[in-house]
Amino acid sequence: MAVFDYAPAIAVLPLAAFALALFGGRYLPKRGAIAGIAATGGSLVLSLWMLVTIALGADPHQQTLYTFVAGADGVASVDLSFGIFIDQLSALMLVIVSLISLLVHVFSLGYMNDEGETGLPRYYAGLGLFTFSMLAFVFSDNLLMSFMFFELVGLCSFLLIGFWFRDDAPSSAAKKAFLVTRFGDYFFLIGVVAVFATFGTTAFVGEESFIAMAEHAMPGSEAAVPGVVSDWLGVVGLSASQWFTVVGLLVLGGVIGKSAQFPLHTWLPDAMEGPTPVSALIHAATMVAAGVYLVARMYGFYALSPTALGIIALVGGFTALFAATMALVKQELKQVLAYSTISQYGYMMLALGGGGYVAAVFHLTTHAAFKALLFLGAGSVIIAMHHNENMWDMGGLKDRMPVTYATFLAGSLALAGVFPFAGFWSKDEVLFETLVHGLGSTGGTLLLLGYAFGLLAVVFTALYTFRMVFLTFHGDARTDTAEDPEPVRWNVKLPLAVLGVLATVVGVINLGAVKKIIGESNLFLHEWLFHGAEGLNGEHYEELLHDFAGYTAAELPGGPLAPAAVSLGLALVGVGLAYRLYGGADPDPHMLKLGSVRTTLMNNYYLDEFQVWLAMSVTAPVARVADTFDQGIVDGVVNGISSVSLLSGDRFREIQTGIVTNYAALLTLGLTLLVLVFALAGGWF
Amino acid sequence: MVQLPVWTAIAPTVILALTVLLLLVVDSINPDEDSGNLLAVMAVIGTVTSIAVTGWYLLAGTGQPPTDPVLLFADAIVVDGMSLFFTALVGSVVVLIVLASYDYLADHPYQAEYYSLVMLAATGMSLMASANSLATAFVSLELASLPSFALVASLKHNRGSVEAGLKYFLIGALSSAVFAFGISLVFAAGGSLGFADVAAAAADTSLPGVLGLGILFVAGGFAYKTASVPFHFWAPDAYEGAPSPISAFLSSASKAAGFVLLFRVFVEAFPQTAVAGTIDWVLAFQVLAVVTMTVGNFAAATQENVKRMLAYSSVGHAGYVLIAVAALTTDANRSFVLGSGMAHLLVYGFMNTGAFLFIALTEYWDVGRTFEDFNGLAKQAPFACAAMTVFLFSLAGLPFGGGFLSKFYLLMASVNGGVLLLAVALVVNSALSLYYYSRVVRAMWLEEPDGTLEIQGYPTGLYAAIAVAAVMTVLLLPAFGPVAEMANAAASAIV
Amino acid sequence: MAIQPQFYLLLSAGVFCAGLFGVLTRSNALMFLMSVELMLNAANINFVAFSFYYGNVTGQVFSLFVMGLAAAEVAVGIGIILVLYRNFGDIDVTGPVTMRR
Amino acid sequence: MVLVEGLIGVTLVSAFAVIFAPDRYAGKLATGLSLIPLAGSLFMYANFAGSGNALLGGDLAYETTVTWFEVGGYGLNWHVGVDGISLPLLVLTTILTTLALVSSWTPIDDRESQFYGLMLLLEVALIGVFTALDFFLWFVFWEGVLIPMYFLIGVWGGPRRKYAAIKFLVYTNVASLIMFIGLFALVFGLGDSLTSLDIPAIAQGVRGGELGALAGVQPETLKLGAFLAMFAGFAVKVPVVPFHTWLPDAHVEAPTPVSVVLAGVLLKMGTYALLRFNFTMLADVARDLALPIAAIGVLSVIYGAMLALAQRDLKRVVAYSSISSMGYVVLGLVAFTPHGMGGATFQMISHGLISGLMFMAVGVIYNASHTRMVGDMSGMADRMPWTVGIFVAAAFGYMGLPLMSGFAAEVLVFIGSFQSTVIPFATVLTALAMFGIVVVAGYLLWAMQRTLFGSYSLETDYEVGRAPVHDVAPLAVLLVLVITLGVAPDLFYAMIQDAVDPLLGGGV
Repeated sequence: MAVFDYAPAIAVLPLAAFALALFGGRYLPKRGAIAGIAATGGSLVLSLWMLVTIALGADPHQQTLYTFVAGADGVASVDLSFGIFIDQLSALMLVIVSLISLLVHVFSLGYMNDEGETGLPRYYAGLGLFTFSMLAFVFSDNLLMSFMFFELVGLCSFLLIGFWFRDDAPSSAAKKAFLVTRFGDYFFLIGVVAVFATFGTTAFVGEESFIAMAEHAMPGSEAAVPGVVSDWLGVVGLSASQWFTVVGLLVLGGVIGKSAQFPLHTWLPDAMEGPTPVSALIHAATMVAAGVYLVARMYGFYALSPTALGIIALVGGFTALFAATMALVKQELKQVLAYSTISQYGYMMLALGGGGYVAAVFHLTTHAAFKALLFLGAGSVIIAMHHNENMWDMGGLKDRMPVTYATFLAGSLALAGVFPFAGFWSKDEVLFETLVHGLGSTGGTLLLLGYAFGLLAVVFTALYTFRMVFLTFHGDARTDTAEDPEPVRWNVKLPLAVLGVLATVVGVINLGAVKKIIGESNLFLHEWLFHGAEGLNGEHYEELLHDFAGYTAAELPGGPLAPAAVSLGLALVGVGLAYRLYGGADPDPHMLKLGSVRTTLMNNYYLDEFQVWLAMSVTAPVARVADTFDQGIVDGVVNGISSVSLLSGDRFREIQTGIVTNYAALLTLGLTLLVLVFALAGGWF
Repeated sequence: MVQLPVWTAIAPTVILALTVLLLLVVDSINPDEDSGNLLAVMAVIGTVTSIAVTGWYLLAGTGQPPTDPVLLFADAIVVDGMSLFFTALVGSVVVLIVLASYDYLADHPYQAEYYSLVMLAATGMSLMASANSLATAFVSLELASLPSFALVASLKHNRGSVEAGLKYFLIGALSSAVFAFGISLVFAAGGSLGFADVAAAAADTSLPGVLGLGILFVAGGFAYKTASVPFHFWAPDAYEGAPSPISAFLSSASKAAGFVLLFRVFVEAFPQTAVAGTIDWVLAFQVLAVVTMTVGNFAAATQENVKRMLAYSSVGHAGYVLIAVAALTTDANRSFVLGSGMAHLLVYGFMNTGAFLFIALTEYWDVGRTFEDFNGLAKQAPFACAAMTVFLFSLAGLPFGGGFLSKFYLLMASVNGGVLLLAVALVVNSALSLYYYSRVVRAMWLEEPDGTLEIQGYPTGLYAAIAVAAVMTVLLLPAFGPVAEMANAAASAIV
Repeated sequence: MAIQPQFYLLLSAGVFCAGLFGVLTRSNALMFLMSVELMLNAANINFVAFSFYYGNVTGQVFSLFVMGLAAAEVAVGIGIILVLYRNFGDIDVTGPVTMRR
Repeated sequence: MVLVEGLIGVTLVSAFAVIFAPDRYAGKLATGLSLIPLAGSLFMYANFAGSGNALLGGDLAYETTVTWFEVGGYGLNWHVGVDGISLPLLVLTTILTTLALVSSWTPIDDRESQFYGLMLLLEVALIGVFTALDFFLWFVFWEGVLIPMYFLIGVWGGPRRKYAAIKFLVYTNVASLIMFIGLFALVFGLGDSLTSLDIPAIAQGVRGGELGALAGVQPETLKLGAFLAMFAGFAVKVPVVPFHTWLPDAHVEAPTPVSVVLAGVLLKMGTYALLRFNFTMLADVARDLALPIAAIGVLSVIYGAMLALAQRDLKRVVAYSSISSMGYVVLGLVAFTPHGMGGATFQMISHGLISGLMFMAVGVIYNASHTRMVGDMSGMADRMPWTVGIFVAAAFGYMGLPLMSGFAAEVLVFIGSFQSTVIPFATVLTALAMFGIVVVAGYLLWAMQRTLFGSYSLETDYEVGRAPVHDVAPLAVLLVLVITLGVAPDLFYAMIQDAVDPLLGGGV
C-alpha cells in the first residue's frame, strides 16, 4: 500500500516545522508561521488521503516503524517500538487534529504576529511540536508509544501555556497543567507497565495485541487463555476480570488527568493563561482530546470490565454537570469556555462508559469543530477588546464584528445542543446511548445516574452559553473599548468561517436521532466505525460489551426521537432562561443573587484551594520535616560519630600527663593487668 | 664463584660497626675541625655499602630457603631472609636520616658523636634482626637503645630535647629491667636462652607460671621498643622533643627492629604449640593491637602540633603491625599474616621517615609546629608539600603509595586470621587517621597563608632525603609485589 | 641440700618489686636510676640461681652482661641528668612537663 | 590489544603535563588532551566485539592480563578488559570529563594547572575503575578516585568546602574498608581453590559453590556477612538512604565541573560495584534479600525526592534528586529480570548524562547570577534564553520525558521490577517507586518557575547577559546525547542486555 508509506510524514512534517522554527525562526517569513502552516497543511492533505483511502475500502494499516529497544535473543524480554496504525478511528482523528492545527496556525498570524508579540519562533516551534506529538499519539500502534507521546503533549502544553513566561500567572499555570496531568500519568504509567507485565506486549492491533489477549483470557471466552497472562495472574493472585479492571482504572488515571475530568480538572481553567489559539488547540484537538481518544483506542479492553465502564460513565456524567455549574458564574469569556470544555469532555466519557463508542467519537468530532470555533471567536473578541476578557466590559459587539458574531453564534448553538447544529446530534446520541444501556443492562444504575447528571447539565450548558453570547455581543456597549473595538483581519475571519460552517453542518455524519427516518445505513459515522480493523471496531465492541460487561440496549417505544425531544427541550429552556436574564440592553448580574452558592462556584468548589492545601500545607511541611530529620538525625548521626570520636580522642590525650612517674605507674598497671588476666586464664597459681 | 667464609654472613652489621669506629677515629684525629661534610659522607657510604651487601645476600639467597639459615657464634646469631630484610630496612632509613641531618645539624657541635651514635644504634638494630638467642636479643636491644637516649637529648640547650631524652631514658631503663627480668624468668623455666632451646624446653617445663610471666615481661620489653601500649608513654613526648631526624629514626627503624625481634622471639622461642598450656599470646597481642591502634589514633586526632600528631600516629601504626602477630591464629596462613607486618614496616620506614623529615624541613625554616603554621605552605614549597601529601595519604592508606597496599595487606591478614575484631578496629582507626592526616594536607593546600612566612633556602640534603623517601613510597605501590613476596618468603622460613 | 628454686624466685620477685616501688615513688632522678638497678639485680639473682640449678653457665654469663649494661645505662643516664639539671635547674623527674597530652 | 592501557597511560601523562603547564594554557591544554581518551573510548565502542558478562566467562574486549605480583599464594594481576556493562560507563566517563573540562573554563580562575591536572587524574582513576578486573588493581583505582576529588572539592569549592571534602573523604573511605573486609571474607573462604584476586575468578568460585568455612564460620553465614559488608560499602558510594548525607554537602560545595563528574560518574561507581559484586558474585544472597534491598531502593527514591522538595539551593535540589534517581538503579538491579538489571545499568548512563547536564546548567546560571538560591533570582529566561531553554529540556529529561534517555531507563526499570518474581510485592513496591516521577516533576517545576520564569529580578551590580558559547556548548552536546539515547537506547542497551543476561540464570 503505497499510500500508507507516507503516513509517518503526517507527524514528521510538523516536527520539521518545529525544528525549523526553533533554530531558524528568526530568519523565516512570519517567524516560522508559514513553515507551520505548510507543514500542518501537508499533514491535513495526507490525513485526508488516508481517510479517503480507507473510505474506498482499503484495510487498516499497521506497521512497525522503529524498534528502539530490541529484546535480547533468548531472553524473555520484550521489544519496545514505534509503529503506526491507521484505521477508521485514527484516520478520522488525524484529520481533525491536522485541520484544527492548520486553522490555529492561520489564526495565530492575526493573534500573535499582528499583535507584535516577541518570541514567535518559540511559539511556532511549540505549536509544531504540539501537533507532532498529538498526531504521533493518534496513530500509535501500541500503548507505550501512546504514553510517550501523551507525555510529550503534556510538555508542549507546558511550553505553550507558559509562553508568556515573564508574567507569573502563565508560568504558574503551565506548571500546574503539567503537574496535575503528570499525577494522572503516574497511574497511566503503572498501567502501561502492568500491561507489559501481564501480556508481554502493548500492541493495540492483531491477535497478539494485549486487547485481544485480554479478551481471550476472560472466563467465558472461547479462545485459549494465553500462557503469559495466566502465569501473571497467578503471580498477582487476581482473576482476569479483577486484574483487567485494575489495569483499566490505572490507565484511566492518565485519561482523567489529560481530559480534565473530576478531580484532576483544575489545571484546565488556569491554562487559559496561554495564548488563545493555544487554548483552541488544547481544548479542541490535542491535549484534552487525547484522554478520550485513548479510551476509544483501547475500548476493547475497557469493554471487558463493567466496573471500569461504570466508573468512567459516572465520572463523565458528574464532571459534565459539575463543570457546567461553575461555568454559570464566570465573568471572563475564556473561563466560561474552559469550564464548558471540561463539561463536554464529561459527556464523551459518559458516552464511553455508557457503551456509546460511536457517540463518544461523534461528540469528539463535533466538539472539536465548535469548541475550536468558540475559542478562536473568543480570540477575535479579545483582539478587539485589547486583551480584556471580562464579559461585563463588553456588550453590543454583534454589530461591530458581524463575522465573529455570526460564527460565534453558530458555535454557541452547537454547544448548547440546539437543533440542527452539530452539537445537538452528538450530545443527543451520547445521552441516548447512555439511557438505553442504563435501562437495558443489569446493574445499569450507575449509567442512569450519569444520564441524569448529563440531562441536567444540558440546561446549564445552554444557560451559560447564551449568557456568554448575550453579555458579549448583545445589549449596549458597556465600555469605551467595546464601543470602538479593534478590527480583525482575514487571517482571523477565515478560520472562523471554516469552523462556523463545520459547526453547523458536521452533525450530518451521524443523524442518530432520526435514524428511524433516514435509515441506519445512512448513519455514516456509525457505519464507518463499525467497519474497522479486526477486533477493533464498533461491532466487535458491542459484542464484547454484551458478553463481558452485560450491556444490553433497551428498546424504547418511541425510538430515539423522544429522548432527543427531551434534551432539545431542556436546551431551549436554558436558552430562554438566558434570554430572560441577560437578553436586555443593560443586563443585571443576576448570578449575584445566588450569594454564597455563587462564591462557591466562583471558587470552583474550593478544589483548587484543596489542591494547593495538599501541596503547601501537607506535602511541603512533610518535606520540611523530612529535611529536618535528614539534617538532624541522619546527618546528625554521622556528625555525631565524628564528634564523639574527636571527643574521646581528647580523653585519650588526658592519659598522657607529661609526668614520667605517672607513665611508669600506668605502665606497671598495664603490665599487672595483663599478668593478672593471663595468670587467671592460664591457671598459673 | 668464591665461597665466602661463613662468618661473612653477618657482614652488613659488621660494616655498620666498622663505620662507627671509622667515624670515631676521624673525629679523634681531627676533633675541632668542622667536618660535618666528611662525616656525613662517610656515614652514608658505610650504610650504603651495608645495604648493598644485604641486597646482594638477599638476591643470592644467603640463609634463605632452600638453604638453611646461617647460624653463627654458637647459634647466638642467625642470618636469614628476615634478618636481611630488616637490615636493609634499617639501613635505608639511616641513609635518609644521615642525608637529612647534614642540613639539620649545619650549625651543630659534636657532629661526629651524633653520626657515630646513629651508626651505633643502627648496628644494634641490625643485630636485633639477627638475634637468635635471648642473650643476643637483650644485648643488641640495649645497643640500639643507649645511643638513642643520647641522640634524643642531643640538642643540649633545647629543653624539649632534654625532657624527651629524660623520659625516653627513664622509661627505657625501666623497660629494660622488665625485659631482663622476663628473660631471667624464661631462663628459670627452661634453663636456656637460645630460641630453639627455649622452645624445646618450654613444651615440658615444670614451671609454666614462671614461663608465662616471663613471656609477658619479655613482651613488655618489646612493647617498649615498638612503642606499643602500655609501654608507649615515652613515645609521643620523645618523638616530639627529639630532633626530627632522630624522631624519624626512632619511629621507623627502631620500631622495625623491635618488631623483628618480637616476631622472631614469639614465633621461634615461644611457638603456640609449645606454650599452648601456658599462655595464649595471640590473644594478648590481639588486645594490645586493638588498644594500641586505638590509643594512638584517637589521641592523634585532636592534636594541635603536627609533630606530636605524627608521634601518636606512630603509636597507632605499631598497633597495626601488631596485627601480624595478633592474627597469627592456628587457622591462618601464617607466613601470609606475618609477612603483612613485615611489608608494612618496610613501607612505613619510608613514608613515616619522610613525614618526619618534612617536619625537620619546617623546623629548618622555622615555620612553627602547629597545623595553623602550615597554612598555605604549598604555595611556597609545592614540591616538599607534594611529597608530604604523598607520605600522609600513604600513611592513611590511600593509593598514593605503598602504604595503601600494606595497610590492606594487614586488613587481609586480619580477615585471614579470622579475627574480625582486628579488622573492625583497623577500619575505625584507619578512618580516623585519614581525618587527622588530611588535616595537614588541608592546612598545606586548602588554607590560605597568613602572609608572614618567608622561606629561606631549600636545603639540598633534606630535600634529597625527602625526595628519595617520596619516590620510594610511590614506587612501593607498583613494586609492592617483590617486597611482599620477600616478606612472605622470609616469614615462611621461620613460622 | 640445695635450696628450692621457688625461694630464689620469691627473693628475686621481692627485689624486683622493691625496685619497682622505688621507681614509682621516687622523683629524684638518681633514686630512680638506683631503683632500676635493683630491678636488674632481681634478674641477676634468677640468672645465677637457675644457672646453678640447671648446671650450665649461660645464666651466669648473662648476669655479667646485665651488669655491664647497667653500668653503661648509668653512664648515659648521668649524662642526661646533667643536661637536665642544666636546663631545668633540678633533677626532679616529675619536673619537666612541657610536653603533655 | 593495549587500548585500555593506552587510555590510562595517555591520560596519566596528560595529567602531569597539565600540572606543569602554565595556568593560562592549562584549561585548553587539558581539554585538548582529554580528546585523546575520548576518541580512544569511542574507537573502543565502535570496534567493540565482546559478548557476555565479564565476570561470568564472557568474551572480553580489549583484555590484557599481566601478572603484577604474587603474595600469600594469590596472584595479583594487571587484568583489564571491558564488557557490555563497563564499556558504556567508560564512554560516559570520557565524554563527561571532556565536557566538564570545557565547562571549567569560566568558573575556575585560580591554580588552573593544578585543577585541570587533578581532573585528568580523576579520569585516570575512573577509567581504571570501570576496566580493571583484578580486585586489587580495581581497588587501587577505586580508592584513587578519592584523592583528586578531595582536592577538587577542598581547594576550589564553596564556603564550607573543607567540611564537605573531609566528610566525603572519610565517609567513603570507611565504606571502602568495610567492603574490603567483606570481599576478603569470600576470598579466604574460597581457600586454595583461588589462586589470584581476579574478580571473575572470585565470582565464579563463589557462584560455583566452592566457598568453604572461614574461621569456623559456615559458608552460608559467610556469604551473608560478605554481602552485607559489601552492600554497606557500596551503598555509601551510590548513595543509598541512609548513607547519603555526604552527597549534598559535597555537591553544594564542589565547583560545577566537579559536581558534574561527581554526579555523573562517581555515583555510578557505587552501582557498578553493586552490580559486579553483590548482584553477580552473591546473586543468591541478593535474591534472598530482595525485599529489604528493594525497599531501600524505594525508600531512596521517595525520601530523596521529598528532601529535594524542601531545598532552596538549586544544586541541593539536583543533589537530592540524584539520590532519588539512584534508588531506581537499586530497585532495577535487585529485580533480576532482563529489563530490570539492564534498565538499571542504562539508568546509570542516562542519569550520568542528565545529572551532569543539570549541574552544568545550574553552573552556567550561577556563573552569571552568582547565586543558586531559589528566591534570590527570577526570570532568568529573560536574560539567558538558550541556557534556560536547555535547562528546561534537561529538567524534563530528569522528569523522565519520553524520547529522552531518562524515560527509556526508568520505564525499563519499572517494567523489569514490576514483573520481578524475585522481589516480594514487586508490583506494589514498583508502583510506590514510580511515584517519584510525580515528585521530581513537582520540585523541578517549582524551582524552574521561581528562578527561570516570572519577571526578571536579580540583585547584581553588573549586567547579566548571555553565557559565552563555551559554557553553553557542553550543555548542548549533552542534551543531544540525552535525546539520542532516548530515541535510540539500543546504542548502549543492546550490549548491556547482552552482558546482563548471564546474570539472570544460576550457576557460574
